[in-house]
Amino acid sequence: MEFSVLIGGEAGLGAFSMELELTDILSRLNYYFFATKNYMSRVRGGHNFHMIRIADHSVHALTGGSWDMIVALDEETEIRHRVHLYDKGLYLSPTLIGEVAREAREEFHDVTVSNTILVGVILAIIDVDTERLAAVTESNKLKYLRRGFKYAGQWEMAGIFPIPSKAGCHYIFDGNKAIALGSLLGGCQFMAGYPMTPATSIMHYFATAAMSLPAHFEQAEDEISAINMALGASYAGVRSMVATAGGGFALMQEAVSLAGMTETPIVIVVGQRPGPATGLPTRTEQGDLNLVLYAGHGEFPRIVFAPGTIGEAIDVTRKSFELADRYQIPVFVLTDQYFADSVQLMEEDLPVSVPAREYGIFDRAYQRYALMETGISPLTFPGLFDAMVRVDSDEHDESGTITEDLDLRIRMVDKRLGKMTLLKKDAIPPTFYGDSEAGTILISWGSNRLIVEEAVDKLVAERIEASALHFGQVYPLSNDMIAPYQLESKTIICVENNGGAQFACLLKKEFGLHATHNILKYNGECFTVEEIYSRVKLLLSPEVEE
Amino acid sequence: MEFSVLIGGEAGLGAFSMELELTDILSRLNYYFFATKNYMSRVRGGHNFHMIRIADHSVHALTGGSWDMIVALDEETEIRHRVHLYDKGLYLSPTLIGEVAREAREEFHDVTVSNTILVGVILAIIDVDTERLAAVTESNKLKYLRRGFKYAGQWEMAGIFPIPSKAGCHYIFDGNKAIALGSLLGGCQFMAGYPMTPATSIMHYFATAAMSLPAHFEQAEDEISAINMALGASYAGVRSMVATAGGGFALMQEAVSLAGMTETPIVIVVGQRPGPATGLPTRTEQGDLNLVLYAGHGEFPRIVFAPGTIGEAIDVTRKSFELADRYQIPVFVLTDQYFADSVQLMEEDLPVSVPAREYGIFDRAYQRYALMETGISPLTFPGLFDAMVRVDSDEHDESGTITEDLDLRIRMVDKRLGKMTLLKKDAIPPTFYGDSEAGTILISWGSNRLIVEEAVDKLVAERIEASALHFGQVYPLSNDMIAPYQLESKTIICVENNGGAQFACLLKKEFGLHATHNILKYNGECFTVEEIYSRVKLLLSPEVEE
Amino acid sequence: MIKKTDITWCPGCGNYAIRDVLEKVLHELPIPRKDIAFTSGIGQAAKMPQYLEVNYFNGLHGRSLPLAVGIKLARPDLTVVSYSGDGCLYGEGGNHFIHAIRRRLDLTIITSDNQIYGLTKGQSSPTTDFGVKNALDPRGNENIPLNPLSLAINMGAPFVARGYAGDKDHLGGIIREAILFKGTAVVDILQPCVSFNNINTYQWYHKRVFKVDNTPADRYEAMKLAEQWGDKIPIGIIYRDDKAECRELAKIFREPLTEADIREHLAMKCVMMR
Amino acid sequence: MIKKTDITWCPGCGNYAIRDVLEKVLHELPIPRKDIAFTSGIGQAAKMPQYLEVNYFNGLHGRSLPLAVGIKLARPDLTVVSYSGDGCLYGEGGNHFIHAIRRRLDLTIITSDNQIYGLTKGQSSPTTDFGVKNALDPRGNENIPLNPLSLAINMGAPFVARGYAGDKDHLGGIIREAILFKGTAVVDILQPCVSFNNINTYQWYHKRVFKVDNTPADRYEAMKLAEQWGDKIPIGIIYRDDKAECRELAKIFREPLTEADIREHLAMKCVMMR
Ligand SMILES: Cc1ncc(C[n+]2csc(CCOP(=O)(O)OP(=O)(O)O)c2C)c(N)n1
Ligand SMILES: Cc1ncc(C[n+]2csc(CCOP(=O)(O)OP(=O)(O)O)c2C)c(N)n1
Ligand code: SF4
Ligand code: SF4
Ligand SMILES: [Mg+2]
Ligand SMILES: [Mg+2]
Repeated sequence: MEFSVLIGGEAGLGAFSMELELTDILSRLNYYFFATKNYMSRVRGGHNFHMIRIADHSVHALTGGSWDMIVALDEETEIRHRVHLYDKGLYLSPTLIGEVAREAREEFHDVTVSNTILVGVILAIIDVDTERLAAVTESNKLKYLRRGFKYAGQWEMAGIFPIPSKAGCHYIFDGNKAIALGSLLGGCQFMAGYPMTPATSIMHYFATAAMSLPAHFEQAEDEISAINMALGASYAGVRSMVATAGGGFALMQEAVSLAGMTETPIVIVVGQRPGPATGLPTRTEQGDLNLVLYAGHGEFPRIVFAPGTIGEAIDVTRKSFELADRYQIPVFVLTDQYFADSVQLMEEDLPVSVPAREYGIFDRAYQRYALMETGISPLTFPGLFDAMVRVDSDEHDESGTITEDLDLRIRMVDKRLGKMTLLKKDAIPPTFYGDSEAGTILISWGSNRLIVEEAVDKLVAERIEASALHFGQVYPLSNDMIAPYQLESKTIICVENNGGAQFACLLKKEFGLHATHNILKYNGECFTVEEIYSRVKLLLSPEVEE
Repeated sequence: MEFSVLIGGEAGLGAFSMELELTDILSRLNYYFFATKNYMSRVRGGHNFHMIRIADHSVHALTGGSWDMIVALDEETEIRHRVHLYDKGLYLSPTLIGEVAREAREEFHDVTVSNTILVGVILAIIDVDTERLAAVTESNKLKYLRRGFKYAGQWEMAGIFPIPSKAGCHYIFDGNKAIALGSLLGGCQFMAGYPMTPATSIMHYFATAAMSLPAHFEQAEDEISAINMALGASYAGVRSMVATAGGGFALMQEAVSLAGMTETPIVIVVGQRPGPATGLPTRTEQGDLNLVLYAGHGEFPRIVFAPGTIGEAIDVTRKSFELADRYQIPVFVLTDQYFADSVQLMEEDLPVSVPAREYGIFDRAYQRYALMETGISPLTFPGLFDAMVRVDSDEHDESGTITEDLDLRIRMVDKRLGKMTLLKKDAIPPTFYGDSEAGTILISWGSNRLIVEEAVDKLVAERIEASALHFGQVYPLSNDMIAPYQLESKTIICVENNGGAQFACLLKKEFGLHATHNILKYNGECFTVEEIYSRVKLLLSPEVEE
Repeated sequence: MIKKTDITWCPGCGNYAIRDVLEKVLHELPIPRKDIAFTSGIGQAAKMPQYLEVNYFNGLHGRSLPLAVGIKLARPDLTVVSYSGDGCLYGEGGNHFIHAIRRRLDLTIITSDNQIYGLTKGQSSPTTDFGVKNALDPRGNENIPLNPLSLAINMGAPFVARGYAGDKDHLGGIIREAILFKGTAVVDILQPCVSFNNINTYQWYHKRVFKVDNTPADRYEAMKLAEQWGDKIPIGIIYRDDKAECRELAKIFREPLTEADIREHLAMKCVMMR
Repeated sequence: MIKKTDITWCPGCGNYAIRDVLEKVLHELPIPRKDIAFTSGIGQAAKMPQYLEVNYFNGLHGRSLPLAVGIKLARPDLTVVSYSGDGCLYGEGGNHFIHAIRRRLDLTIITSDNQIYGLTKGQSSPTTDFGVKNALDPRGNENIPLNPLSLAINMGAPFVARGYAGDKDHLGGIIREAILFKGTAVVDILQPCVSFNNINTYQWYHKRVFKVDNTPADRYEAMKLAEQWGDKIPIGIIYRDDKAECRELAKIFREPLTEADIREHLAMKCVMMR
């Protein structure tokens, strides 16, 4: 059982706060739900819409297709979305909502409560028990919600899409919160940043958390400064991160190379949005994979994660700090606006332990870049022991002094690039979903995972053989990661939210693997289940050839 | 017939000026020669050396192996290089040179002329005719050179490596001069830059040229400013360029994406040096191919050239401005310190015509981003007609106004990415060298071309089947470019001056082509003919397996 | 041509008034629109050129000035105005701000200074007052606020003024003077942001702004005046030096390179040819 | 530990004298070497930390200050000094210079100011005098030279001084004061470059420098003094404000995050858990 509702209106009319109120109550009531938004790069006006899917089972994507209900706070919503209302769908028109607002002013002397009333209407439609509602809602709000129930009754909408609440107790996250919490769990105590959609809310979360935790957020004058500050803090002994979008990250590239050369641990979150340049600042895309894979001049190792679920986002971010430290490299978490702004239940367990950081004791003989058998030089920080920590962006000798000894250069390059072998061994394998015998496999990375998995369910339900493989780690890739899946013998469909099929290209480069088909989208919106399902169906129908 | 000489000494001792004097005279005398240098990142002291190869036939690479002569201006040169002196080679020791200096002071009351005297010694060794020498040399220098001839006589060195001068009249270039001249030939009138080795001398040349030509060089406060200035000038109607090294280019990435989005023509020269970070600032590497291929966030078309000869450098740079203009894209010229600093004859013809720039007449209805059937929007500049030129880094409509129309977004992406098809048709094919039946093919790009070709000659001379294919355009690649060479059926050896085999990876990604072997070098020095020859020989010997 | 309805600022935003003023000034100026080029960065303020009848290059956040410098160097015949926000110009673009002034070009640099990052929803900008709290400064802004006018005077700008969006006529006069001034003219406009800055509001400003009658001739006096903030905030031309010399620029656009140029050039570079 | 022979500066370079002074000052300071961290950018000056007995992070050209800021924020217990050249700090790194000062941290910022790009062989830096000719400025530098000290005072730096490599004792006193000063201390050192700057030589300076006896208490007076250049060049402490307050920093390094922290944090963020 499911119910899907779209709430639309220009920025400032309250669609966003309705989403927040609704999802807050849904989560208090232990509902399964998924909510995401589509908004413009402006503070007031324009056209934004919020999409909420409520179900009696776990949901983590937009279905696509038609809506069960549309709440049109303005005419624009009517014009754009009404055509997508399900035949028997419910529609709250701007006029009707105007009525509600008018009556709210009369009854409660406050027009702003009308949005809460509308939330009440929705809750009535899905047949929320009013007593349970009363138990979880602040009392001052309850009367407005109840007024909504009354409207629902009047309009004969109450209970017509009844959804039982079956989720149990869960954490609710959007992608950015998951990453921010993951960073704290990774022991990160320093973040520097410069605001940029869709990464800004990671900074907001971190800065707020830092008020009551031993952590510091510093707003930098630009992104170049942000990442260099983070490298300074990391050098000084504190686990550090930055978060930005593609454009801000483009500015950080030289410092990524600095991290590579100086072997300074750092975690870099890149929230993708449609480019090039300023592009569509508040929309989604997966167009910066290549940018991150090849960021920075010269050659050095890195890891790139691209989580697809809330639990995975927390996990890989947490792990990023461990790996950055262990291998003394930059580690990336690649996400996007869609994942950043989608609110969903976390179905995995939430880890709470913070790994203690260990470092040896060193004396004056310490050499930051000592060539060790393990391939990893010893890491320590200034001021702890007698060891002097000398770090250099030029090619350096073991002590960290500039060198132009070209034989030593070779050994230093070999040390740095040699880590790739270790990283490949440590790589997180992709997640397989479905029947391993299925002849078709949908490959995805990053935020598309759960959309693709639901599309697979839908295909399988129609007896179309399909399975899914999701890469939560996109670099480095090793043969071990794909060995179990006999990909050579399957129809491979790569699903990516970009125009260049960047991951498909990487698969070709790394494995010589050729995607049979690419499903691409680059209008700034996320995929829906329906979309992937129908495009796969079309591709697999016998008429289609590529 | 050949003669090779190494002149070494710490910075400031005059090895560099000896190279300059010697090559100047050699070129006046119509000698075939090739000169390159190996220097440290410091102004005085350290150890630099200059390598000059003089021949009776065209030469464009270092042979490698032993030297016919070593001029050791200091002990360090003796220690490092004497072991590489050919059995019967000539050696001028620091002591002997000290003698010369002492006598110079006595005889000419000027110790600094001793370097000119040593140049005279070298000229005597290769049996330069003193009358011809007199005809081409400034008279005030002649007496010092003659003194050198006298020494050569005394030391029984005169004429023992006689080389006839057979080159005829030629232009002499180093790689950077070729690029700078190419830019003028391409109609470039604006350059902005921030000094960075090995690109600085392009700016020096351009700034000097601009004193007497209608062109302007502006020194920027940083690289970000430099490229944005160039984009501003280009928008205003003047062909523009920037030149930098990998680290400076890393900072330009966001603006590369801006060029992609706004479709503003620009030519970007990237002179590679060993990274990551500051690395080895005055040495050579080909480590920034990936950086350039994937520079900038989001997706947009580009062209990347990597010339391998002086003529090619002039040609592709010139052409870059045409193509940047025609397709309204960023075009890259990828070079490196080795090519930048090597002095050689230009054997191709020097073009002198500058293509006239054409632009149509537009009225107020002009739309900068009009969607045309050709796939290319009309380009004009502010202030010429009534047309307003509106350029936007956000996604925009045809008029250049910010849009969030997501269907229009798709058409705009398709327009930009659609240019790739056109670019592939216009691609410059690679240069094949040798016997097309040869079972082994050496693939190179950029500055390695002529080293590889000479190595092929050497292999073929020993009846080892080998040929060479050089990519002067490395992106985009099209199947047409390689179709004639049946690469699948050959042993492919990719020769690159880096540790990551970046071009081999690109071949795999673009053509599914797998290099049989990679010959890589990443100690900061260029390849020598000998080195490639012997490594190929080893790889092809039956014992070796990969 | 530009419909009011397409303007994406919040109702009540100070930028509307500034836009009206700009349109009026441009209308009255003796310069054909086709010869006016605006550059801007990214932010609410940076959208300004989109809403005017001018040529524009709306570039990257922080980079409006290098674009303007490039345009001016290539085309001294164009009237070039860089327009952006306080975050864009003094934060991300700070380095270009100080160095563009040093170049002695005939440029106009205008800023909608709302003392906040508007488009990204309310973080501290370089001009945010000390102690102000917001999402990224939950404890309050710890930094010394940057005074753009004092800084501009310090760097050598010969024309420095402060305007106020709440006084259109006065602002119009300043912008007109700034554009007509031969040299780098810096105009910082106090622009109320009704959505994110609830401190520096119209009301707040109305009580505080006063018009400068006598522009100081002394740079140090001028910096002192520029730094006056709090109960009394001066608006008007804060510093003006009509004797400062502008850089002379080469004509390049109307004189494209020719084959003759190249031949002459190659002849001069004689050392290259043997 | 550091051999003189490994130093890669030219013989006669002003940096040698500065290095001697620094070693002496560090030797005399009551701070263990292990608690001193230098950052630097890239250039001749930026090599300085390599030749001292200190911890260092020799970073990217222009980026010594953000590194220093990051280190200080993470480790208030360390004495942090940013050391670089004029091109590095005021050119490529100009934005960090103006904004680092605004942060009110206890940092020392020292520059070897040779008024030239030394390592890249002699192009104009932001402090190069007007009209000076070189390879990239064949017609002569067209820009207004940047005065780092006046700029630092303008941005709010509470300790601003000029040293001279030709007067070691005097320089030592300044550097000592700067490092001990609680707050952002900016020291610009006149450093002759014997290879590329043949204008601002030892001789040239010897004739011009004079020691400041009375450090002005007034910011505007101080800027005026800082800008004095030509026949008379002041060296010494140009401005000093002992009352300026430094920012208070959280202890983070010695208090790593724990499971208890996280549990408490999760409990507070109650909205997330249902
Ligand atoms: C490189 C980069 N960093 C960050 C951003 C995100 N961003 C867009 S506008 C803005 C701040 C705008 O503030 P301001 O310049 O004061 O303009 P306002 O919106 O207040 O008018 C930021 C941080 C960006 N677009 N590019
Ligand atoms: C991003 C970047 N741009 C340019 C360079 C090249 N570069 C190295 S040192 C230097 C100038 C150094 O001048 P300054 O900072 O004054 O130091 P000095 O050598 O004069 O002591 C430049 C431009 C670089 N390393 N990195
Ligand atoms: S957020 Fe502020 S500056 Fe931006 S449009 Fe709204 S009121 Fe204006
Ligand atoms: S070039 Fe100048 S600054 Fe650099 S080491 Fe030599 S004298 Fe010193
Ligand atoms: Mg602002
Ligand atoms: Mg300098």
